[in-house]
Amino acid sequence: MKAVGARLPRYDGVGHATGRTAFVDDIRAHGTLWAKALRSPHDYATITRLDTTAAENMPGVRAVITHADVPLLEYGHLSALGIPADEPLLAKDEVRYKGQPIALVAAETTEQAADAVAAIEVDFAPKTPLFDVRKAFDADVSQPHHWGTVYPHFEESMDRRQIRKGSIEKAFDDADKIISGVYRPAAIEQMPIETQVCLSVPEPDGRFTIYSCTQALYFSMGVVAAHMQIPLNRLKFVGGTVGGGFGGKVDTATETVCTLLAQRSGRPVKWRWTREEEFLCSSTRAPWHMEIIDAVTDDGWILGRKMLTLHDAGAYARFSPYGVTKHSFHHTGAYTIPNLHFDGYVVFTNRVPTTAMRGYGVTSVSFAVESHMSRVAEELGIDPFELRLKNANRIGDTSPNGIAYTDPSTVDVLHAISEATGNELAPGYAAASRQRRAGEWLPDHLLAQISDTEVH
Amino acid sequence: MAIQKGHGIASIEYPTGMNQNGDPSQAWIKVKPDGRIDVFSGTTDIGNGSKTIQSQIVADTIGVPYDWITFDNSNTDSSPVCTGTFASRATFVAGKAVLKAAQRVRERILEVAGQEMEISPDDLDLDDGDVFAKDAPTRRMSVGDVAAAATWTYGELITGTGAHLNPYVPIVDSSTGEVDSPPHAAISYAACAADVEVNDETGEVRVLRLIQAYDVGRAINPALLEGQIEGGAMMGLGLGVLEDSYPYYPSVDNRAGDFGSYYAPSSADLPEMVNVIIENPSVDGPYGAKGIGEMANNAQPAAIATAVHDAVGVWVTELPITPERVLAALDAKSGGSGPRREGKHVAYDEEISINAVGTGLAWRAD
Amino acid sequence: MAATTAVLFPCSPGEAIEAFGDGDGVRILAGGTLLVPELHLRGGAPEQVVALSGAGLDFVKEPCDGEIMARVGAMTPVDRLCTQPAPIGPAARGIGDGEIRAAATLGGNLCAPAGFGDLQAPLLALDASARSAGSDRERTESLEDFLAARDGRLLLEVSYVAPLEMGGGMHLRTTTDGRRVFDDSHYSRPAAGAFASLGRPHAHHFTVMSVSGVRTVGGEVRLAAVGVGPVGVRLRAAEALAHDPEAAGAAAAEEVNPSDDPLASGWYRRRTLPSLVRRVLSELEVGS
Amino acid sequence: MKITLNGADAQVDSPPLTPLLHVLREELGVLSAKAGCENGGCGACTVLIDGSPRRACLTAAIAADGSEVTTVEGLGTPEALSPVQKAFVHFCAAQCGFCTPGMVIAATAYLDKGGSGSREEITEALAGHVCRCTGYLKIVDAVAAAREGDFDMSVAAESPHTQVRA
Repeated sequence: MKAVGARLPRYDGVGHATGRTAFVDDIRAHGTLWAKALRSPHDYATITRLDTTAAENMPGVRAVITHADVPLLEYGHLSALGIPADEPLLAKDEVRYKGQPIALVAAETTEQAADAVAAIEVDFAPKTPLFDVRKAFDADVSQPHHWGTVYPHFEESMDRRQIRKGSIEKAFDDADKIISGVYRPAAIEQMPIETQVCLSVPEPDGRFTIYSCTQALYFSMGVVAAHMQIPLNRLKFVGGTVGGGFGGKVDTATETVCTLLAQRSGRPVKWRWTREEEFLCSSTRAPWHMEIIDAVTDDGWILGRKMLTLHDAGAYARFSPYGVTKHSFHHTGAYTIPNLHFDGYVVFTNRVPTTAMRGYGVTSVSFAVESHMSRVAEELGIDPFELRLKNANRIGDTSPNGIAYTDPSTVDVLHAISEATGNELAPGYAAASRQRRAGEWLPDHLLAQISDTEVH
Repeated sequence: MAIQKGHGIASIEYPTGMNQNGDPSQAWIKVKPDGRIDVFSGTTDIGNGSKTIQSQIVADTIGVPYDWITFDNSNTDSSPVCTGTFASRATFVAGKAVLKAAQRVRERILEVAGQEMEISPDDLDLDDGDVFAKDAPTRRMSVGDVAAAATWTYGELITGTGAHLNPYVPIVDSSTGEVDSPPHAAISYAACAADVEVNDETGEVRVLRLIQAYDVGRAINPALLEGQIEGGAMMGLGLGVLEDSYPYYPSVDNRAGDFGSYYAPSSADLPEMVNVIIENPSVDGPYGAKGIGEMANNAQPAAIATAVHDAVGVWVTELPITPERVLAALDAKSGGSGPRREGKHVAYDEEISINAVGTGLAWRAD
Repeated sequence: MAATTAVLFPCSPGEAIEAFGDGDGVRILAGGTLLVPELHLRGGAPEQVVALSGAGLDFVKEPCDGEIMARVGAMTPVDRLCTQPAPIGPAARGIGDGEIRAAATLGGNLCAPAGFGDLQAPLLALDASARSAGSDRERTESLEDFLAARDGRLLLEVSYVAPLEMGGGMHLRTTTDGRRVFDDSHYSRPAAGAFASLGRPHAHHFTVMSVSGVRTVGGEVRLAAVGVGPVGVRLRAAEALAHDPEAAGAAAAEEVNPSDDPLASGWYRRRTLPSLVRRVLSELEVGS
Repeated sequence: MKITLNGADAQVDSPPLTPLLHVLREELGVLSAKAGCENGGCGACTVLIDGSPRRACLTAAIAADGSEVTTVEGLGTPEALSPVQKAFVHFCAAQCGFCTPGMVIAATAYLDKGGSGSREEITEALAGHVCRCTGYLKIVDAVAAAREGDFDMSVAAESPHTQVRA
């Protein structure tokens, strides 16, 4: 029997069903200490005093760390992509979201760790937070980030991700109707059933064995090595079996602090987030604000799209500029639109930083574009399948950033859904295909966008 | 009170691998003295099935039974670089890394077998754990014997490494967003149809059925693929009608800190599901596969929003489509509000637009 | 979960009352669904915990001959109430999932913080009494007063005039001086009960809002709701207009002051409360 | 305190109000029950106490004193899977596997109680157990089929919900 294409049970299915699969929380290391975090109770505040002396002298406490104990406090996880660092591992002069970690304690028991966290002396001077991305451009608005209200480091120091294609003005002029809508999908939790957890074990040879729930072993190893300013061979990441991720476990939220605590105490340190921390302090999927204005013809061609995207990044950039770039590349959805004017901003607010989640950058687009397509269909009185089939990406059509589609299947999946739902397409639409546009499928306004390169 | 039924569709696309690429995966494989295969990959299995899928690719690429494979992704001492499990890249990018490593192992097995059998490796084939002469299939030797010969006769370790990297694609023009080569691997496509019922007195929405079609390129393992589709559908349902980290967004008040107050989808929400899998092999994916893990929650929210509109005649464009948003929209509609129509302009949702709230951005609807 | 906490195991209601004393520094371990995670996650260290599992408070006494009162012990697990007639049964079935219902108790539910008291409304609609112990020893009062006081007493049992379908009851009773008299209390016996709640089928999130209703033999209608405030409330303005469901619903919305929480806004609760009131009245077959 | 854990006597020395989940994991080293929320909300820690499914995170150690506690380790072993475990493997009803032990316990209890195996009953029985990966469909299918027993464990079950097109 060939393996590829076969319905094989999971490699680790028996382990899962018998409860034998070892997740990070199931690893046992003798003498393990438990970590707890002091987190910001404020959405936005200056830290005016931070004193851990009393906490260090509490019973059972073996290590306390703050920003001063991190060799490289700020490390840009995507610096290779030109996204500079902005987020301290532990808050230093200010806190920018409720739940932001300020200090970590490692103690013999979780109760002792919690008691010591309560004994950390910290004072704040609250500042005015910003929560509404739509106010980010107002003149007198509170600045949630040292870069301002929007991320300013796209290529050539642009403050937005921009797409321009064709002529949006001509599209609007030529349109029979111009239809606008606003789309705002919510932040949701990645919500893996295994919360963020790490166990870092100091080894006698000076290395650290880091049991991690990361979705990306090497990526997280690089993050820890950078913060600690040590070479990769001082670290051994153990993982690969993760109790659900969905994007939230790319943040490397626990590994560095556990290892710093392990280094300081000489003992294994485990930090397992409570579900409440997972809900309230872990990064979420970003909330998005999208405005679409489509220039359309009465017979259902989309001539042009003007789009504004405000991505609510929360308090720090994390992967948001990456997400908005990806978003921009897909802002036409599964359709070919020849005239585009897109502006996408990464907006900072004083909420938990947002991060990757399943469909990152595009889930928002899919909701906005598809809701808008349904609306356009209704406004024009056109069958929703027909509107979609007409504008569907076809071989040789070009993407927002000018790349020819080589094997687009929008027509195929629409046909499949039509059939599965018992919908009957008009003959011309039933005969539509993915092949290069020609005849009635190639109106004049689509001529210029077509790639003349050979595509397969 | 009346329960109203509605139907809606959506059609989406999603790229495989990191946007703009630049995300390597590496693997290496060694052969034990009895021919059993040890695969070392830096991939993580977050439930998506990386271990299974990549083992299947290795088994067929080398030409040995699936149960000969052990798969070790447990640590960074033994396993090489993998950028990670995200961006729908585990099957495609990491899958290509193990595929390339497996091709090298296969080549090396054939070379050693050629020495033992005194046949040119070019004239040998390998399938189901046996090496055999292409033109004389009865002349054969098990991979176990080949590995034993390598170990005990030739003093060799049969091994192979593989890596896959689509190089980083820079944006060549920051004002237009143009790039000059594809900024991702294959694109996957999907469509979804949703049937809902809406209680027009309480605004409660129940998703009754999700029919979904996916072009997956090639289903390496249809059972695990279904797991991605069905799990993604439930997450999309949550995104569509249930979940919200900030129930009073943009306020941060009243966040849910436990499962008791966060509307997570439960088995009680399970709708009828129909999965249609379309195999349209991608030219460069392993065995034609594409990645669909990420896109699996992208199509449902819009299909559901459209179905809600079909049921009760209101558009809810803020997710999730909560009972109170539906009721508020129904109230607004009965109060006569709707899109503003002027000339050829049809403007929906002006009350939630940036123009209604902020003052600083000169971004106009028309 | 401090090792220093003393755990007492009273073996009778009397011992429980004794152990509880005036309640100062005492926490009750009933089903554990609230106390155990609280102590574990919040690290509380009460001086003393009284575990009621053996205290003889787990009982459902339906009325037998000569009785018209039903009595339910505070330690009765919620799942034993699932088969009770409406409004108790359906309210109980809406709590958590089967595993939670098997552990959680009536007393725990009634005394729980806001968001948990699903059983308050049906028992308020049944005009139940609460017997409790505390600083002034034993006391029996209306459940409504008990809930309003929230003064940290040990709930022992609730009692209510049993719905007709639970049987029992008589129309004559013997007074203290030996006379047998006609007892008109049967006019307050529930002849019908009804329950309506908001919310999709759920098992791991809390009830958003529910309304319980009772119609007595004498035609009186009692309505109560949970999810419109920190504890369940009687909807007296709605009751007064029960013959006119539209008006009753509107009155209910006027007499409550629900607030926002993660599950729903106060606006939404007020907006939909009339629907639930109408549903309950319709099920009770009162009004037009 | 003493419990019978998966058929063997076990001494419990944790403080009496310690959650049973903590006793199992940190004192007795039985690791299948997972700390998904420790607040009763997810069901990842469900175990059988005297045959009935209970959240181990909500159960005080003292409340389990003298009880028979069964975790998923006690239902079957990799060599001798229980019917529900077989079904979970065969139907690919586990993905990341973190909710799986609690699901298997709840499903076992449901079937042992004589559940009919209807979709409505199963979703009701499992509705307090959160799974983020599977979308529940394969879990429901696995539980519905578990009593049928003898599966070919070298392949996964066909899905009645899927159509494949070239």
